[in-house]
This record gives sequence, structure tokens and C-alpha cells, in this order.
Amino acid sequence: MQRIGVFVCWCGSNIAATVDVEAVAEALSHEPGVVFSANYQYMCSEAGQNLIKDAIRDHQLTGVVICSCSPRMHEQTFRKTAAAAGLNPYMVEIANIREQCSWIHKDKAAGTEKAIILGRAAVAKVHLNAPLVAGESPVTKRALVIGGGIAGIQTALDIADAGFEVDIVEKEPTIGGKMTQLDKTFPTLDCAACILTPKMVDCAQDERIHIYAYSEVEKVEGFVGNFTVTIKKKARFVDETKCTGCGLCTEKCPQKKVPNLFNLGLDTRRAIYIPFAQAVPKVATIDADYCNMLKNGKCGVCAKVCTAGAIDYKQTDQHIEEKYGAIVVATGYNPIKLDSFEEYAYAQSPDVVTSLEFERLTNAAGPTGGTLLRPSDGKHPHTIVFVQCVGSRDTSGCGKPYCSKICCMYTAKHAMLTRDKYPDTEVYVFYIDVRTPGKNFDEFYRRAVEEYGVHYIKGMVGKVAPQADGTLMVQASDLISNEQLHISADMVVLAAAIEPDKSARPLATMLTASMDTNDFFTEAHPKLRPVESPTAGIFLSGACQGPKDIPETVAQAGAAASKVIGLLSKNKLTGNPCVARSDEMLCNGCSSCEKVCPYGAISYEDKEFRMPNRTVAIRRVAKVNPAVCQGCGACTVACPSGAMDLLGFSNRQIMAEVDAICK
Amino acid sequence: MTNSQELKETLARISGVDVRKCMRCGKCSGTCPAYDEMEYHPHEFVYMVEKGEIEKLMASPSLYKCLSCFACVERCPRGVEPAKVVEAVRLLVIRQQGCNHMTPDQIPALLDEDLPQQAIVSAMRKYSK
Amino acid sequence: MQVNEGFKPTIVAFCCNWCSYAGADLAGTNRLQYPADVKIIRVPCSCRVNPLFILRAFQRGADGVILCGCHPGDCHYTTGNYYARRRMTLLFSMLDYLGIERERTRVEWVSAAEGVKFAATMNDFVSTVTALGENKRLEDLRCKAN
Amino acid sequence: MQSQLIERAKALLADGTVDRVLGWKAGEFAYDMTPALFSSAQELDEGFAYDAFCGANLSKYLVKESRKGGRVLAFLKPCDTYSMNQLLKEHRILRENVYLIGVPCQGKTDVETLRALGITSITAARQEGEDLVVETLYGQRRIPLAEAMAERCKACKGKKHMIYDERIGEEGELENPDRFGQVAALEAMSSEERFAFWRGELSRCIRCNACRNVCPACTCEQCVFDNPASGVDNKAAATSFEENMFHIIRAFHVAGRCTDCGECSRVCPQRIPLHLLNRKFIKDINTFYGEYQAGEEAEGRTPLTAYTEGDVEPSVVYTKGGND
Repeated sequence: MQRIGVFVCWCGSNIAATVDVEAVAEALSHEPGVVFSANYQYMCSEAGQNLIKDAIRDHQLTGVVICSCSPRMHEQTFRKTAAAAGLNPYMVEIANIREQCSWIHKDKAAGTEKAIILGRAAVAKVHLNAPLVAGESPVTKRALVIGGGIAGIQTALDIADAGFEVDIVEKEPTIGGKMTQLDKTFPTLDCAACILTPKMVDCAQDERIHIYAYSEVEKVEGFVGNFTVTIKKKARFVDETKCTGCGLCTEKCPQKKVPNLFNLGLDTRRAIYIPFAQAVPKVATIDADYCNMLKNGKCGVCAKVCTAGAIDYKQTDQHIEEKYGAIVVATGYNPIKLDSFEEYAYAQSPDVVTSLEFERLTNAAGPTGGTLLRPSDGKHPHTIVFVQCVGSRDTSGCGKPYCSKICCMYTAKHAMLTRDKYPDTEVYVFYIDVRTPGKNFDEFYRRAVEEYGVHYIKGMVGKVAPQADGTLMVQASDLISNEQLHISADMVVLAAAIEPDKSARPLATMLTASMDTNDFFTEAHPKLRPVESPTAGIFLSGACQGPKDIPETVAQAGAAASKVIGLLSKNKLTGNPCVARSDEMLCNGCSSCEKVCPYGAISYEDKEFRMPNRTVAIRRVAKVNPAVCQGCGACTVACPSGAMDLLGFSNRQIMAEVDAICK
Repeated sequence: MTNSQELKETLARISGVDVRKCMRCGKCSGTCPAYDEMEYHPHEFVYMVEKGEIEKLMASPSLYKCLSCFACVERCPRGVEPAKVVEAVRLLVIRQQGCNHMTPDQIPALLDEDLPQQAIVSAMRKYSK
Repeated sequence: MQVNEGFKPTIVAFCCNWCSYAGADLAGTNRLQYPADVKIIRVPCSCRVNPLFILRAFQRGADGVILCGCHPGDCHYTTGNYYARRRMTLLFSMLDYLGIERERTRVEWVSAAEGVKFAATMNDFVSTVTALGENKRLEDLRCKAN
Repeated sequence: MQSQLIERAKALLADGTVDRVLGWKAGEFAYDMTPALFSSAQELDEGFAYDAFCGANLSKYLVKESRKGGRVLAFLKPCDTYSMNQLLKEHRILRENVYLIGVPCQGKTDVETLRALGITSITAARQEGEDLVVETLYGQRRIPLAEAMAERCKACKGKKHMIYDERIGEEGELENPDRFGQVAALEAMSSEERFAFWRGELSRCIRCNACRNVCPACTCEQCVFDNPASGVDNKAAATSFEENMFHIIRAFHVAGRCTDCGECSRVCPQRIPLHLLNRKFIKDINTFYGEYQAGEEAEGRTPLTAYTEGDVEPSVVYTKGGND
């Protein structure tokens, strides 16, 4: 029999006004096992807590029931109080008589009666409580960052700066991500490369950071603090340790007609290539789809010219297994495909480009050397129309229902820079709304209008029609002057919506991290835990969690890093002791529990059991890994034999509560 | 219920369009081939219905300028379907002229051999709502 | 529907810790009234609720049992409420098949932000069960005698 | 057929493939064919039988037999192979320790069915073409097989074996009987009528546990109803509630796993149509989550250990008026 103490809190008048706290304490004092019962103005106050501690010691209490506010509010407080008095913290139960009683009832008699019943249920539960001790697991002091864009780079740098080892896995041959393709960055207009490449170099030079470029995550096992990840290092047919990045091979390769994806296919490169001059690692990669040597064994020029002897046509994919304590997802975004927006003639005319293509066309390292020229004829455009919200805020099924967030600002940037460099160019921006919250953002947009004379027109483009003379007829509505405009343009720039990278969905499955319907990773709490995934040990950085601009991405990257540092600086992780436990005497080994476990916490082993007449039987039984189990209880109901139970919320405890309530 | 509210509800029923989904981007009007012929343009149709100014629309010749090409329906990013609103306002006018519903049992009497099947079906679709 | 004046039903509400229990707390914080007949049992997740618990409640004299969990897709444990949904659908259908009034059982998804929905749900459920009167088809007279 | 089975069993015993045989033998009377183990040719000759009364599903016995060492031969009728697969899925039978022979079945009869046809004092029965020939103390009776078949055989899932190591006879075909007519009829009743119906049936329950003990899905190491720690232990139903609860929980525990073999109703001494509870779950599962037949596969998830994001809400029970 437990020795239970009941403590009824007044919460000032919050409880005491509609619940007769004295009557509750008195009624509960007669419950079986209750040896002490008291009421007090504020149980959570220091004096209140001392009252509990003293009672635990003086009356040798083995269980405590607090009738107070919601356990979501003060369960931790009272558990600590009990622990301080030498009682196992899991011997404390809370009866919620504030949020779920005094605050919702006006009639004092009814409130008091209900409070007594709730207290009785808690007493009935405590009778069946057992001391629980949280399990501990070690922490591998190494982090994995998946994705090497600005988000991944910043997270890795911050983690490394705190003294921990970090690996970056990047699927492209170089880290840097989307930001490497940008020309200038809003709202300050500093050049993207100038602020990004030093960070890339820092990554390469930091001995605590290891970059797996041209690699992908293939398998993830384990749990917070103890992940085992298999990384596939794709064959680049160049020995990374030997290649000096001199680039000679990329000049001599005879296969010249490979679309240059770094420039979004606006020009071509060779079959062996280094994406751009500041690539990290600066190592050549052979594109197996185009290399004549790999395709039909006829060439070998790159091997001949390479003085370092780095070319290795026989290289194969490598699989590396590494252990990590934390994983950061930084898989980023891509502009959506514009196939379903025929009205903008993107596929028909090379002069209709996406904003990212426009970035390349204005970038000094881009296909035109930074001079803005029409892709079709290489002439200077005199009229440019920018269209916003192409596929954003689109619920028709063609695009994305959300706002892509970055388009208003980069379009203002494009328009402003165009007018700055080519004042003879007329620039129109068609918008639905201009959304510029952010420091110096609205000022930036207004400068485009007021100082640079960009024509902002409220309305949408309905149709872009390529004309015989090479111009583009843009038909659009001007909602303010209530007229339909027909603009003869030389170029049209589409602000395509952005979407999570395609690699995110299979990765989420590997990580058991949840995603929303748009394939953005879900955060553990939208406001209070914005950089953590609900799956312990998985953190989110950058646009994989939602559309973000660079400052926001860097801020989130730092936040994710600090969460990782917090985790890795612990030597041991203390788990939640309310986990599932299988009674092997009852277990059938049927695998029902394993199938419903979202965490892969259940495994099976063949175990010997002594049977009557000195015989031994081998049975398959379930085993729960307490470090992985999160305590949802799905397995307990899936189990037909009742072998699986949940500590802290056991079948018998819940039934005792049911009985007490229905009495 | 006021007349305008009643019209609004009838219109919502006939057209099946929720005008509140409109985010006023104007793409319908940007796309409309008959724009210059109209007094009220596609986006105004949607907005005026929302404001309850349906009688003004019913009186406007704009109604008959819409070609029912459905370009606005095709391109609306919110799936508002302005052309269906226009069609529904036309039907409201027809209703007011007393040419009300048609029920399936009225059809046999109206048939003649030269009438194309498609016309019967369209008429049925139009007058049965 | 006839309303049983004066009849106070016993209602057990199983609420998942992460959404519905928090939704109930929010209803309290907002001082939204619902009858004291509802008594909440906190469970970690809607998937923790075993059909046995529901039958047990009826056995011991409950007149209605309601299960509240996170909205499908929002489960703290990602998939718990999906399993709960299937289990409860089949269980309730079976109870109905056995001639137990189907209105005595209910599942409602209530998020932590839906204090208003929680209170409204409970008000509605209590009035439905009150109208049905005492649970007689699935009862254990020995338990009621106590 | 019987001699063919005996010959094959003898051969497999002789060549050491198996060391014992699970089959049927006559009990007290000719019509109570009972599962039995045979470990020699002599025992087979003396006792092994396979006739129209051999309805018992042998798969459940393999849960224990397959763990005893050695290898056991079991004869499985088409419907028994579903239970076999389901038990393999649940890792209850060690596959390497069993040797399965699929045997043909034209449908089985039982004494209750024959009694209802006015046939008593049975001494033997055999199939002759489309007829069942029953020998009784009062002479021979000949009845069309379709009439003599047990209730469950009239809703036979087909003559195709789902799993076997070897098969005797031709491969059968799947059939698509109307299994849910009675369930639908109940659903069509009012709530009060259904309650009255089930009370009438379940109140006859004497808690002999025959349904549980014969059920191939009820193989728990310890049943929750026998386990004092489960909180629902209950050896004998004392109230109407407990009569209901036992059958609701039993049906729920086997939901998604029940192959609809019909053994529960076959063995019930009180003739309670227990299979109508299981079929209700099967019907609901098919309607709500798509056609599913437990035991068709030896792997995969059952409907209650799976989900889709778009599953119906429990409120379907009120709105679709599921049961009326």
C-alpha cells in the first residue's frame, strides 16, 4: 500500500473561488492510502513546495497527488520538489482542477464535486505508479549537415567553431548552393560571391569540418545522440586527393556541347568540369553522361593532360559509414518547373526567363560576362517586364499555395539594378501585392520606384505572345487605372515560386522526420521550437523548412547550430522514462507492435524459456529500445496479448482512473 | 433578406463559384480577349458580386461581350472561375425575364429532329440550375 | 429529441497530451464553460487508448466516451492518430452493430489552439448523451450498485 | 482420397522428410472427426481418416507442434491455408519445421447440419459425386452436397490453396461468394432490433471458451481474459456486460487477422453465430480501407497496423448510417 499525500492548491482565488478546496482536501483524505491531506494558497510557491517536501519526509509519503493547475504548467515543478525530498519524481500525479475544473464551471457545488472526482482518479493512479528512472545514452560528438548551401555552411561553421566535428554532405560537386548563382544580394546589394566564397573557404580550411561533396545520404539508422549514417560518395572519376584544380583538363576536353547547369543551361561546358572558379572542393568532375571515354572508351584526353595523374576512369561509388550525434537538414529549395504556365511562353521564347536565369545573365561570371543581353539574339533589351507570383499563392493546382517570400525583394533588386546599369531600359513589374516586411526592405522597394523609375503596376500578366519581329507582346491588366495594357517587351522575367528540393522527401522518410503537404520539413513547434524537427536529434536549417531569404536562412542556420551544440555538449542524454515495455512472458512475437512503431524502437530476439518438465522453448519476443521509444503507446493497443505496456500510463493506471471517474 | 443578398445566393448556387477566393490579382482581366469591349471587366464581375452589386451587372451590356472562352477560368491562380460568374449573371437576367427552369419532362415537347443533341444538352445544363 | 431534465451523465474524455489536453487547458484559460459531467483522462497520444478502456468506462457506468486527439497529420508522434482513427472507426461501428447507441461514442480532433472547439464539442456531446439518457445497453449492474 | 493421403504420409515418414503427421481421426462417433498426431505407418493405417466430417482447421496446432523439434506433416484444406499464412505472418509457426500438403475439399458437413435435415444416428458419411451419402442406424440417406454443407462452406472463399509444399489433386479456383448478406441484414435493422438480436444470441454464451480455443488467430501465450494483470481478466461472464465484452474484445483482437474460417461458429455448443461479428469487421475493413483478405499473404501489414492519410473518420459510423 502506498502512503499518499494530497495537496490541494487554491491558486489564489483561481481555484478557490469555484472549488471548495477544504472540502476537496477533506474528501480525499478518506481515500484509501491517503495519509496526509492539505490545502494551501499557492502550492507552486516556495512555501507551498516546502509544505510538500516536509510532508514527504514527515509522513514517509510514497506517492503525491497535487490538485492544482494543468500538469502542462507545473508537473515539472512538482516532480523536482518531490525529487528534492527524496521521492522518485514519477510518484507525483497532478489533478487538473484549474483549467479543467474551476475555470470552466461557475457552480461551486458542481466544481467541488468534479474536483474531488479528479483528485480521486489521481489517487487511484498513484496507487499503481512505480518509481521510474530515465534511461541514459551516450552522445557521439559529431554532427552531420545535409546540404552545403549557405544554410548548411553557416550551421557547419558555427558547430565547428564551438569545437565539434562536422561533416557536410553535398550532392553537387561543390558546396555553395543557390547563393553561388546569385549576382547581388538585397537589400544591401553586396555581391553574393564576395560574402559567400570566404565562408566556403573557411569550411574547406577548418580541420573540424569534412566536406563530402558529390555525395548523398543513403541510409540513416539509430536515434538522437547515436545516428549511424551511410553516405554514398558518387564517382567523379577524379582522385580528389591528387587533383589540384588547375583546370587544364576542362580546357582540353573535346566534348564541348554539355549544357552548363551552373548557368541553368544558358551556355555549355565540357564533359570534365569545375562548376565555377571558386568551387570548394576545387576538383574536376567528369560528367559520365557526356564523357566519350566513359561512354565508349575512345578519348582519354583529360588523363593525358593531367600532370597530377588524378584522372581515374575506373572510380566507383564509395559507401562511407559514419556515426553522428545530431543531424541538420539543410536541403534548400529550387524554383518550380514552369511547364503548366503556357500563357507566359516560357518554353516558346528564349527571351522569357526565370529570375534565377536573369541572375546568371547579369552575373559577371555568367554566360554573358555580366552584360545583360537577350538570350535569343544577344542584343541589349530595351523593355523588360517582370511578372511576380508565377506559381506562388496559386491554389488552382498549377503552382504552390504559399507565398514564396523572396520574390518581391529580388524582383525589386533586378528592376533597380537594370535601371541603374541601363537607364535607357524601361522596366515594368506586375504585382498582386508587394510584400516587403524586413529591415530596410520596404525602403529598398520604394527606392526602385522613386529613385530608379521602375514602373510598378498592380495587376497580372495574362498572356505573353512572341511576335514575328522578335519582341514579346505582353497583355496585362492594370487594376488601378482599370485598363488592359499591351506592352511590346524585349524580355520577360518570371518570378517562379520556390519549392523544397526533390531530395527532401526521401530524406525525411530515412530520418523519420515529418513534412507538410508541400514537402517542407515540419518544425517541432511553429513558434517555440522552429529549428528542431519533432524527431529528436534532427534539426532544420534554411529553406527546407519554409521559404526564406539569405539573412533569415543564416539566422536559422545559427539557431540550428546552437541547438546542435547544446546537444553535443552533453555527455549523456537522459531519456523520457515513460516508455513502452514488453512483458516477454506474454509476448507472442507477432510483430504487430513493430509495425505501428513510428521510431523503429522495437526489435525481436529469440529467447529461451523454461517450460514444464525441464524443457526449454525458444520464443520470439519483442524488445523496446528505451532510448528510441518516445512513449506514444501505439504498440500497447496493437498488441493482442497485452504484453506491451507503457510505463507511467499503464493499462492498469488508466483503467484505475476510468474506475475512479465512473464510480 | 434583401434583394441583393438573395441574388448573391442564387448566383452562388447557379455558378458554384466562391467569389471570396479571389485575391484581386487581375490575371483574368489581363488574359481577357474581350476586355476592351466591356464596361465591367472580369475582375470587376467577381468583385461586384462580392460587394452585392449584381443588379448593376445585370443591367450592363458587358454580359454579352464575354465570349465564354474560359481563358480566365484556365489561368486564375485561385480557381475562382470568373466566366462562370458571368454566365450565372446572364442566367439571372433570363430568370427575371420569366424564362425559368426547364425540367426533363418538358424536353420531349421541345424536340424536333433537326435539333442537335449538343444544343439540347447545353440548354438543359443552362436552364436546369 | 427529448431532453432528460435533471439527468447528469457521466462522460469520460480521453485527451492526448499534446493537442487535445492542451486544447482543454486553453478552453479553461479562456473560461469557456462546458458541463462538469465531463472528466478528462490524459493519455500521451490518441493511439494509447485501448478499446478495453472504452468498454471499461461503459462497464463502470459511463454514459458516453469521447476520444480527442491531434488532427490527422499533426500527431506529435507523427502517425499515432492514424492508427487510433482506424481502431475507433471499427470499434464504434461494431458497438453500433451490437445495438449500442452510436451517439455514446465519439472521436474528435482538437488542436492545442482549439479551445473553442473543445468546449463546443463537449457541450454538444453532453447534450447528445443527456438526451439519450442512462447507458443501459452496455452496463454492468454490479458496478452501478457500488 | 483418404488412402491417397495415408500413402503419401507413409512415404514422407519413411524417407525421413517428417517424423510425425497431423491429421484427423474419428472420435467417439463417426461424425466427430478430431485432430490427431500420427507417428508411424501403423498408426496411420489404424486411425487416419479424411472424410466429409473433417472440418477442423489444423493450422493452429502447428503453433506448438512446430516448436517441438523434428518436422511435422500437416494436411490443409484450402480455407486452412489462409490461417496458416496469417500465423506465418505473425511468426507463430516455424516454417522450416512443418511440411504442408494441400488437400482438396468439396465442402464439409457437420452433425448439426445433418440433424437439421432430420438425419440422426450417423455411422459414416462419404461423398459420391455431387451427393453426400450418409449411413445411419436406420439405413442410408443420400442428400445433395450443396444442402448438406455446413453454413460456413456455403460461403466458401474458393478451392485454391494459398500455401503448400505439395498439393494433392488439381489446383482449385478462387470463388467470390456473398459472405456479407447476413451482416447486411443485421445492419438494416434498427439499433433496438440489433440489440435485441445480439442479446438473444450472446446471452446464451456459457463461456466455455471453445471459440477462443479453436480460433487460429487466438494463439496468445496468455489470453488477456486469463491474465489477472490485464485488468479485464474474466473467467466466466457474470453479467450481460461481460458476455458482450468478451465477444467484442475477442472480435477486435482478431480484426484484420481473422481469415473468416468459421471455426468459432462451428465449435460453439450454443450455436451462437460468432462469425457474424468477425464478418462485420471484415466487411467494414473492405468498405473503409479497401478489399483485404487475411492470410492471402504471409507478409505485410494488417489493416489495423496500417493507415492512409485519407482514411475515413470515425464519424462515418453516424453519417453513412453504416449499420442502418
